[in-house]
Amino acid sequence: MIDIVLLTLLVVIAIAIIRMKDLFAAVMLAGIYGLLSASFFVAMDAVDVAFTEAAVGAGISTLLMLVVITMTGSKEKPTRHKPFSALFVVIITGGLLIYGTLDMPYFGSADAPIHNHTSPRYIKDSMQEIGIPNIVTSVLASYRAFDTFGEVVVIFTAGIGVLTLLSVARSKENDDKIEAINDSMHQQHLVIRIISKMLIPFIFLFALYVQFHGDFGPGGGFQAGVIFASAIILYTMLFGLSTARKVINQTFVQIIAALGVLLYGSVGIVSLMNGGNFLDYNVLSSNPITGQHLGILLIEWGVGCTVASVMVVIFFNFAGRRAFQQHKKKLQDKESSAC
Amino acid sequence: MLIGLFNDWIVVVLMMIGLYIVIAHGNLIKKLIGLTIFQTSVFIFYISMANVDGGTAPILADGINQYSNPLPHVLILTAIVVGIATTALGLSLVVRIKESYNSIEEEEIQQQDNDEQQTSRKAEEIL
Amino acid sequence: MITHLPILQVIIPLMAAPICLLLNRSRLVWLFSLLVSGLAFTISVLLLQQVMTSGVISYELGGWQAPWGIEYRIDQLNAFLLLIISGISTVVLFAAHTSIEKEIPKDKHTYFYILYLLSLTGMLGIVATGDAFNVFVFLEISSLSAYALIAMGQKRQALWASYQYLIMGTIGATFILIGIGLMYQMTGTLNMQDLSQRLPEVAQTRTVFVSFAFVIVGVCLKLAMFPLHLWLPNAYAYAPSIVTAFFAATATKVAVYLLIRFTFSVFGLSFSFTTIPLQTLFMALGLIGIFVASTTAIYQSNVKHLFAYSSIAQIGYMIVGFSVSTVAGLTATLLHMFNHALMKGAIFLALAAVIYRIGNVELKSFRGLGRQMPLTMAAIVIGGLSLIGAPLTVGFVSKWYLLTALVEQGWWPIAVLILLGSMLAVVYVWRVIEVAYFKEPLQQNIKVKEAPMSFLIPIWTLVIANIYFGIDTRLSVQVAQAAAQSLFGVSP
Amino acid sequence: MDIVITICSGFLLLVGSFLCISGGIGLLRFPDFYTRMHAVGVTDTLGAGMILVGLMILSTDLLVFAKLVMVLLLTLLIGPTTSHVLAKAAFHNGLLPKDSNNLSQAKEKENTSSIL
Repeated sequence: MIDIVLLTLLVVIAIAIIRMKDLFAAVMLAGIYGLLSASFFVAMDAVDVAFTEAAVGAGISTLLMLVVITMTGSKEKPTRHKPFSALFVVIITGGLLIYGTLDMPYFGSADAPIHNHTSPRYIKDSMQEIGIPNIVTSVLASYRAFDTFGEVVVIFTAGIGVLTLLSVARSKENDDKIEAINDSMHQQHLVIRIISKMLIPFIFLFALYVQFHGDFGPGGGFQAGVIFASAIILYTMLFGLSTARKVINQTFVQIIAALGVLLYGSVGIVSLMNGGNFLDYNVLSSNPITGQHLGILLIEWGVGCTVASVMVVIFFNFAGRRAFQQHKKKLQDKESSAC
Repeated sequence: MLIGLFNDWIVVVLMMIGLYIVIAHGNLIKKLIGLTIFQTSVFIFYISMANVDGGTAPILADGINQYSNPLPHVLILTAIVVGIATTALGLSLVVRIKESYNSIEEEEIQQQDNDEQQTSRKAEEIL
Repeated sequence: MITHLPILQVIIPLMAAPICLLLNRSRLVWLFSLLVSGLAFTISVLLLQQVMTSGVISYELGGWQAPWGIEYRIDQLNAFLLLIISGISTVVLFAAHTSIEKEIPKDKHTYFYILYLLSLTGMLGIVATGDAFNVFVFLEISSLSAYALIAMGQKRQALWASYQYLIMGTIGATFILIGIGLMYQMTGTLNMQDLSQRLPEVAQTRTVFVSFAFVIVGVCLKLAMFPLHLWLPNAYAYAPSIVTAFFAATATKVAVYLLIRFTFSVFGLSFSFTTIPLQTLFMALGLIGIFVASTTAIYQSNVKHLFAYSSIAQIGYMIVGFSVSTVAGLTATLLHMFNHALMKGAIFLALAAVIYRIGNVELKSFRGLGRQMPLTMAAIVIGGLSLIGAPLTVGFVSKWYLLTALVEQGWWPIAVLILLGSMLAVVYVWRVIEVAYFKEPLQQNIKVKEAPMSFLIPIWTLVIANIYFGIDTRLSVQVAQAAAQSLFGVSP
Repeated sequence: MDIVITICSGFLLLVGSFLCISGGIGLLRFPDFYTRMHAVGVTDTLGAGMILVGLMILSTDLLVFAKLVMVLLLTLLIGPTTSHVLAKAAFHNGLLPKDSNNLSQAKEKENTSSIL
């Protein structure tokens, strides 16, 4: 029952997003959409996914979009032409999909093929083969570890992509000016600064908890990484980019991102050296179960490091670009007024 | 049939709303929002297929013998990461486009490109 | 180590990418990536040898058995593709250091090589894997790096082209994801081998039909097949020239590979071609694509645009060969993939050299270049002849096989249309040659010299390969035929 | 003993839920931004807090209890802070309460010197 309510709410919000001309509101609604779908995932027993979606869909992506809106302006211009062709495409695609659902196994039916072919082994044997209670972590980090490796590389690619697009060649002079802007902006937020200073250690602690607890409950490297990064991002938003850059050197963060990928890969290489296949953790230790534990622990660290540092790099670059633009605008204003 | 497939149909509607936003709207950020909705709806589709009646979250515990299928969860964890990676890259492109075209509306950008092409054609004719 | 070759093929460039970030010196990173790409090429040669002698190689990642874990499955088709991709990548990378000096700011060189390696990794990963979802993951690695690489172009249009590609590419990838999801829902497995065994049981369901449709449309978006090609010309034209050379030669081949893999191996021949009117549809779209794209190419004033449209037309030939759905037709498609990589690699590298010397590739700037950059222009001429399908070039071989395949089926009209399409290629190639050889040079270009050796070596490597494989067809034809036969389940 | 615990927690849950609903109604019915925010603030801190305390009384596991305490403490910290920041941001950007004749002076004052 609850899933139908949630789905209906999702539809309402999606329609509201279509109609919204104010981008700020649309982004906030998209965040709510993310949060609602996370709730839906909880209702569907996908706690790990819900955790990630809440951190990403409602957290990071909303945040990034908000930063971008401050740079691009938040009004959408009405399109002049009528969207008939779009409607046509959408109706064809949707109709095809509905047609496809007609032969699908019903929702929740236990005799659907997906519940009877590969998944029984994961559920029944993962305890003997891998030895941790959270099956999602077992599948993610061992059975299909290579997908997860790919995922880490995807996020690394995104980080490098954002760096190529947005990084500003930094000079000392530039930094000082950006700092001046930051200081004027961040004078006033005393209350929130104090509260956040109190909270940030807890956020770090929670991130570590999620990192280590991923074997037993929902969580793992990716979620932990996002939470860890969000603490740093919070700090950056409140104390200014230049302060944050003094505390956390961006080059250092980039190196951590690279090291995370390398850590993941070297676990695989070590298992090659020990005579197993790539990412075969059984050969990491004399006891296969210990080997699995060790392997999963290490690769989760790799994931956590890369995700956290890439998120920080992405945010730093967006914020840095923003500061750079503001600085440039100020210079232009000065020039025009001098004329 | 209505109850059994109802969820799937709503999910299809959600996907199509996302796709519609991507195709029909001219604003670059709105397009990215549409893309996120489209992808998130696909995630919802995967997760609802993993559900089993009477199952619980796939974390082994005593006294439970019906679990949801863990594999789609794993796939979607990966897909969510891919989604945020795409969004981040798309947004950084939007920032750069705004810098160089001073607009984030598809029509205006196309207009500027066309104008530029025409002026260069004219220059060619003069040559 | 020899048993681990399939995974090393992908993992070496993958691990090299983050190491590049640590090295962070432009020249050093270049040498390192060149080394890595060369290593990947060596591995692909070894793999091809191994496959040709001892058959399919299966490699279980993490030591988990196939439907539960991820499997790498290398057969003749994969090995052939791996060879094309890593080979072209190495040759193109050779010229990269000189080329990007002028096109990309100094502080972004490291990022360029990282993204280049990641993009290579993505393509190799797509081709090597035997798991449907793993395809999606590596598809995204290659696409994300492609968006960033294209956006590095000098003009602002590069950004817009990259954005459009991002939207189209993501829609395509999401379609593939939906398709894979539906497939998974009906069979409960993601492994391609396993899918091909379990799909026939449920082949009559509407769900499988829709799943097929979504996968094919998604792949065709990536492939830039005719009505879905709109992102390609601008993306190729405004990307840095090295990137264009690399992508034009490899990216679409990977998409064609996916198309072949899904239709032939996963869904199976009988489903793809008898249950669904794919044959007629693709034949029509392929032919329309050839004519529309070739005609558009004729009217381009930018040479990169011109050859980008020509790429779409060449994809049309591959699609026609594919839709014949006989061993001969598929052999023609595979051969054309190999040959097209050689010709487009050569042509776009030559254009990169022109950009290095002149700064743009507008047709008007080509005036008189035939005398000023004789070797570069000669490469474009030979590449162009190959595109047309002149004898003694590789283009002739693949066209010949395509025509034989069509005639074998008795489809004379289509064979005639293919020949007419080649005539259009004559027209657009001639436009470039005419300007380059029969016009006086522009005033500002009078001092232009021949391209440096770092360009000429890779360009002429590819040109010579163009001629060599045009004369000695044993290697390429043998491999292509073996791959096609294994896909049709015919023992050679 | 059991019945006392059940009644206590039930009462707290009821009050909490009532506060949440009233907050929701307030959000819809109140005239301007600041009053609406007040309604939401009540939901955030008091409503959620009551429900959490109610659940705490019910919990038998020490770990669950400790987690609920943590959640309560964090809610008490974050709820008022977000309300404060929201109100401040709105005021800073020139949004005045509906009945704001005598507040325009306060606004000027805020612009000239403000640390909080």
